[in-house]
Amino acid sequence: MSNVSIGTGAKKSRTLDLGYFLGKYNLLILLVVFIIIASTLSSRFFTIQNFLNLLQQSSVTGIMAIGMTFVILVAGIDLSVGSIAALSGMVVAMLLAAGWSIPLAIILALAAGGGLGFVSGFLSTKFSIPSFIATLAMMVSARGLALLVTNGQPIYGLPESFSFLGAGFIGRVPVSGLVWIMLTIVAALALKYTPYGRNLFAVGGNPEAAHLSGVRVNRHLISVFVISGILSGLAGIVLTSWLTVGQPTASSGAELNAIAAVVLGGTSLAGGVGGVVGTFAGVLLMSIITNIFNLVGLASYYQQIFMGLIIVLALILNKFVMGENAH
Amino acid sequence: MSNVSIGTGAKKSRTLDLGYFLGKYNLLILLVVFIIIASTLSSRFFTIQNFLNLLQQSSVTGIMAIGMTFVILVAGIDLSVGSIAALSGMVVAMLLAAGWSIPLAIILALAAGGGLGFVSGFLSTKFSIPSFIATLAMMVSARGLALLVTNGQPIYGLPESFSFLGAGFIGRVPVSGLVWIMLTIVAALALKYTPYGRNLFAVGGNPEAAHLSGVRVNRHLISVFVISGILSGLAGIVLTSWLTVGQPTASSGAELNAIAAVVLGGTSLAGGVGGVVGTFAGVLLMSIITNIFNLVGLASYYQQIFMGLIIVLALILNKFVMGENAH
Amino acid sequence: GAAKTAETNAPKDAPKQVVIGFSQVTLDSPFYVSLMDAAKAEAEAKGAKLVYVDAQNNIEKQNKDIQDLITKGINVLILNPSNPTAVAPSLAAAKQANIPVVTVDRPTDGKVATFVGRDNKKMGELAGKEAVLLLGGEGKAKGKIIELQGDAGGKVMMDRRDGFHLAVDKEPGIKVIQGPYCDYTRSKAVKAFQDLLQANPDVNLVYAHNDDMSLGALQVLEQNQLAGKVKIVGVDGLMEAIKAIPTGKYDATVLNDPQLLGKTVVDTALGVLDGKTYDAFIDAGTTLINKDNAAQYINDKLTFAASK
Amino acid sequence: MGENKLILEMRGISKDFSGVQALKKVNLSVEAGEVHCLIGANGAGKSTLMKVLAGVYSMDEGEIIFDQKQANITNPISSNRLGIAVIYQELSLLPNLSVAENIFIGKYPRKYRYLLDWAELTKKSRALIDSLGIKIDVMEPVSCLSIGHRQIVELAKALASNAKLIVMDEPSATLSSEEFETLVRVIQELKNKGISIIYISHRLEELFRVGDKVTVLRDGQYVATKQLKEITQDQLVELIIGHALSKEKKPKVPISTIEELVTMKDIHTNKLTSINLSLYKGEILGLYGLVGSGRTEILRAIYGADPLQKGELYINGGKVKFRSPAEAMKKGIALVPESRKTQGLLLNLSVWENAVVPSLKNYTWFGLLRYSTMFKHVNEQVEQLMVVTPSIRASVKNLSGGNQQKVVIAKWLLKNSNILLFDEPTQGIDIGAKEEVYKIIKGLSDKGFGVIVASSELAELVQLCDRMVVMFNGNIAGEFQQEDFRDDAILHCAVTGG
Ligand SMILES: Nc1ncnc2c1ncn2[C@@H]1O[C@H](COP(=O)(O)OP(=O)(O)OP(=O)(O)O)[C@@H](O)[C@H]1O
Ligand SMILES: Nc1ncnc2c1ncn2[C@@H]1O[C@H](COP(=O)(O)OP(=O)(O)OP(=O)(O)O)[C@@H](O)[C@H]1O
Ligand SMILES: [Mg+2]
Ligand SMILES: [Mg+2]
Repeated sequence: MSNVSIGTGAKKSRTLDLGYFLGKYNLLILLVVFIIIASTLSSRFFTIQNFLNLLQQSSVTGIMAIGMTFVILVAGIDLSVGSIAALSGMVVAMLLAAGWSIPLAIILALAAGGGLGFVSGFLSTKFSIPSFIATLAMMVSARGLALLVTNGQPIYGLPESFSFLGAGFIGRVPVSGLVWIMLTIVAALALKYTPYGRNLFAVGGNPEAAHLSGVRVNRHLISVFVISGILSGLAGIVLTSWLTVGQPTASSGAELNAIAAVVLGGTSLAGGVGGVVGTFAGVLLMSIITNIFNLVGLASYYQQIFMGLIIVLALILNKFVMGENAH
Repeated sequence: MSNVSIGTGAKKSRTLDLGYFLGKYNLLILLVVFIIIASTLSSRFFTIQNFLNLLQQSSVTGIMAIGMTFVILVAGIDLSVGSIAALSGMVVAMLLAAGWSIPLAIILALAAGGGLGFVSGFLSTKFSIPSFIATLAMMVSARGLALLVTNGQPIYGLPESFSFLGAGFIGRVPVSGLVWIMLTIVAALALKYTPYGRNLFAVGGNPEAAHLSGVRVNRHLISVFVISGILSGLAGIVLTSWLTVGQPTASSGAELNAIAAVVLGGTSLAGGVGGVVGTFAGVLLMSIITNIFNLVGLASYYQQIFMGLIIVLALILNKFVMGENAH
Repeated sequence: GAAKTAETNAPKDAPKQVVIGFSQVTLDSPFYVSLMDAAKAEAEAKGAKLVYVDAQNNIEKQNKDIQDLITKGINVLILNPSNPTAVAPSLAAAKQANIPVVTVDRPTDGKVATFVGRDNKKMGELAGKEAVLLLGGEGKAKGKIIELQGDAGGKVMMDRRDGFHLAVDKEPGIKVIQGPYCDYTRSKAVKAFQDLLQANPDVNLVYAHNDDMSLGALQVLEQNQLAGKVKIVGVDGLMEAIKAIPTGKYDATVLNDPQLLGKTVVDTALGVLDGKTYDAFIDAGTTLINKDNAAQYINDKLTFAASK
Repeated sequence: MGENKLILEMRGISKDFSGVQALKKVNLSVEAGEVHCLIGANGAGKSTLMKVLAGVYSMDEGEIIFDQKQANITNPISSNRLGIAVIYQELSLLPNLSVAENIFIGKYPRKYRYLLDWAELTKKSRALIDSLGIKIDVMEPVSCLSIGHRQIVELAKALASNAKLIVMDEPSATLSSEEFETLVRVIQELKNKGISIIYISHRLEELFRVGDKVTVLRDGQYVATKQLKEITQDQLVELIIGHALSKEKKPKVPISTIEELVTMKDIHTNKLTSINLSLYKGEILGLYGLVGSGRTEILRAIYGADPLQKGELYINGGKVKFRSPAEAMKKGIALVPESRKTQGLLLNLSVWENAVVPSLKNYTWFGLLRYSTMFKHVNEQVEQLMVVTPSIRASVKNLSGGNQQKVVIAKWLLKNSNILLFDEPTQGIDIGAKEEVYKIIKGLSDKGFGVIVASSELAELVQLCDRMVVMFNGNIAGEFQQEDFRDDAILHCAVTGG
């Protein structure tokens, strides 16, 4: 998918093939650079097991980040993903603990996520409240709700078989990682090969023009929040399954990680430009950074300091490779 | 000052005086409504002492929110205010604990805040990194730095006289509240009566057009981050003075409160429209909500749930009063 | 098992040094920082290497961190879990890698070698009993208590709350107003207590789930010229609080010495590696600090009082 | 034509924007297969009427009969279904999407019901673009196209909708003369197919070339409908502005070539090669050329908006090196940019806020702004330029296109610059205001200021300028003195490069 600004600045597409290629895949290049650096820093980094671990570790943020990509593509933002994930995690855990069947519990938890996403989307669209604020309110309220449903207590005693989703393996490959990869592929294809996907780019690029061109802008806007809600719900379910406990405080702060990953992946906060493949790479990049910090044993405060620096650095390199820093 | 878009939709100013007035002061009206509701809910609400408490409680967020208003006016956002406040608080506490004089310590702490603001502004402007991400990175890094400087330990033993700023009173009026009010007035006048202030509206409205009209856009963009950094630093200093301890974890999450208050106050996240008087009212509104929850003893989870709801409700009422919900 | 892992994990040329992995719930709090520092010092003294990771209060990150620690190669894991159950994946991974686990400060639900910690419920109860005493003694106690709570949904918060109520709820003359969650931070406690005091000017005693919040309440009381008139009880044994006891502005706190925890857990972890067996719970002990014994705990170099 | 059946009848349409009566009981009837022109001064209500037709605005009263049936138009989708396609004055393309997607947005070819058929999409859009005789890669994003080509894409988009009625709101404002010829040819072809067109433009000659009938609006009211064959341009002007217009050519005043305000010596930029050019005191210099020939770049180079790669720039005889427009402005240079929406205006701000941006510093007193003088001056400018606005506090985004352009000009008149660079200054301005702008420009030159006007309208330059420079491919291809102004020679120079 077009994970970077399609040809912004590329005037004569022919003569710029190399630049275009670099622009399109610069994050992958950056990823390779990081992997090489990481490999030299720790001999334990470049092992199959570590990559499989990375896949599992990234999957929860990764699934959220797919939905976040959709929202950011239409120039919105969703701060409520972490809270919705926690709430959906609580719902699935409560239903399972109450003896419901796994598929039913999962479906209801997803519906809860989608429902809350709908509320944010509806409020922000119909009352033209900026999505930043609508989802900020949802973030606060949904977290309160997640705490309220069990009075702040975690929920234990989930069935063994439920843990397959988050902690299971097919061969050596983590199931959650596979789910993440498959969802990324599906989302990438949907963005490229369905009218719905193309319309999202239109709405993100210029909602007014999209409206005049007969795109039902409001529906598309609301839909991305529903998608983000459902995927956050799924992320929460996967997390609950992995941790074998439903925790109302789970995933707090996850929204900022997801947003950073989406932006690192080349999706523009201004909307209309980007894609989920870039997001996939962005999430991996962030995981690799923490992973290598942990492997080389960099102390925690330095981790934070460098995390910020590296995000900025990666973005600057992005621009640099794309030759866009000239403005 | 113009806390809502001057004359949006107002064509014949004569016939629309009432609507215009409501539009301009709708937040004040909302504030009055809230105060009336609060007064009926708790007899302790409408007392001078409680209002003075509110003033003191709001001042730290309020000072930050002034800087945030400047940033949002130019269509930026500053997620680093809480971390910068914490870092400046640590700096002032460390210098005081090391025996420096109070004015010098304060000046250096403010400079630290301004310096970090400059870095965010510079990065986001020169490398056209969205300010959301540049300041997100700063938020993470500055927090790491605040923790690092004293290895995560708070700093005790500040001189008695230092507490005047945050905990002192002139008559019954809290000094910190006075500082907040005075800064709001100065900022409001600067926005209205200086070319610099008007230029911020231009830069926020359309940076390209401002550039072609001879406004030095980049300088203005960087300057608001410096201002926000300095004011965040001051907020951190006031907080440290109030709590009589320098805490590296102080003010975490403060950025979201500040942003919510600014938006409640009628400043548009899209830039170019708004002002600090609205922000003042927005901060007060948020404080009143928590205050009344605490006074009536509403359980904490419900506080969270209602907080989100009320923010959204207030914004919807805002739009409704302004007759803008049509679109 | 353990010995084999140590062999494969230790670099070949270096002398065989034991590597202790420590997954700390957060390093944002002075308590856990002090615990970590003590653990580091003890490990160094015993010639072991300690590598630590900071979960930043995030259970997801904690599980990732531990996975990374195992990848990195450690001989024994010290774990302060952010949630007792949700570290199950890590416990499973450690078990698979034959790495023994010792938990510290907070227990886990899954089976581990041992848990070095304290009984927070007991600490809450100690605070509660002292509160009853301060308000007139068993059976006669009368008054209004404002309780400032820790973090929403936290295990420690619940224990300190429940323990406290075990003692005070028996007293018919005592009424407890439960305040909002202040996340163990002073700034939130100050704001909340200002409001609560406004609503309850007749308060007689403040109990907060840690001393930092209690000190926030003290700040407000001083501002209202009520310091010394309203009793204050906290938990943790923060040196700043203990120093306030002799002045009469602060009444009691419950010792929660992080240094001892840190030292003990490293010793225990090394013991586990040596094949020693321990009880499931090693109690690091606690005690009430009030005006009777405050003087002997005061030590300007420490952030938290050390156990005697 | 004769008695063709009516494709569209709009009866008694009124529209009020919270106090501004944009349309008052307006009637409009369009026959099948005719080109119906719609004209009126800026703010007369043309675009509003068309937006009511398109379903962008809901009307307050009136009825629309389309294709003999009562039409209930509530949004752009419903008008589209009826067979109405609109090319809006403010282009409605999506810069980040490809040309092909833009053409078929909202009606993508599908396969397997849910999937977008990229192959079909590319094929169909390529065929459409080819039929328009324009070389554009349909997979290229629209952001890479020139304004003129974007207009052509808009046209293709309207064609792709198989509409029975196509509304074109000032399609020619940004077209070059060849592109305009394409437009004329397409309109003819559509007409032959029986498709009706509503054509809006301020360029009267155009109406006589493409139109059959014309309906005139004034102040939101219907004035008249005439057969274009039956009236003259002057009669039409009278209908539009209510009185006759006196056109005068700039009288020949010898320009002294002693004082050079601007001197470019061997200037190179991204788009320009080796430009040598002088502007004299009191002179109006015209810049003509095809789209992309580099007129805008010359103005931007003088204004410090584009970096110079090579060469020297002198202002008032002194050598300068501008790093930003702010520095050029300090030397008394002003630029009215070509795209008012993206470069000229702060859309969300009010008229006065827009007008004072460059001149704020002139109104300070010990660093503080004096609002009374500032408002007085703004009001004077607004009156002088006859900007139709309820007050200077109104938001510029609610002004009609032409009035917005006047606000941009007002901003530089307030600033009192002595070197003025106008890029397409009368784009979208009505005939009355145009004369007003010409008068203003001439007045400036009489005061001894230097003016450069870049324009695609040759007639405008001929009427206005003392001297004309023709650009070709980033180079100066020729220079004409006023006495040598001959359309054919100038055009030849612009097309062939000399
Ligand atoms: N959305 C709106 N809100 C308020 N007023 C509007 C709005 N749109 C148009 N108007 C007003 O309605 C009147 C008619 O505007 P319209 O755009 O239809 O003029 P026009 O004839 O197309 O002019 P131009 O030739 O300049 O494009 C103007 O006075 C304009 O200010
Ligand atoms: N902002 C822009 N984005 C993309 N292309 C541009 C932009 N500005 C100019 N161009 C392109 O650069 C080329 C030179 O443009 P320039 O504006 O100098 O031409 P011009 O002679 O002024 O003609 P006109 O103004 O009529 O388009 C044109 O092909 C134009 O489309
Ligand atoms: Mg118009
Ligand atoms: Mg041009």
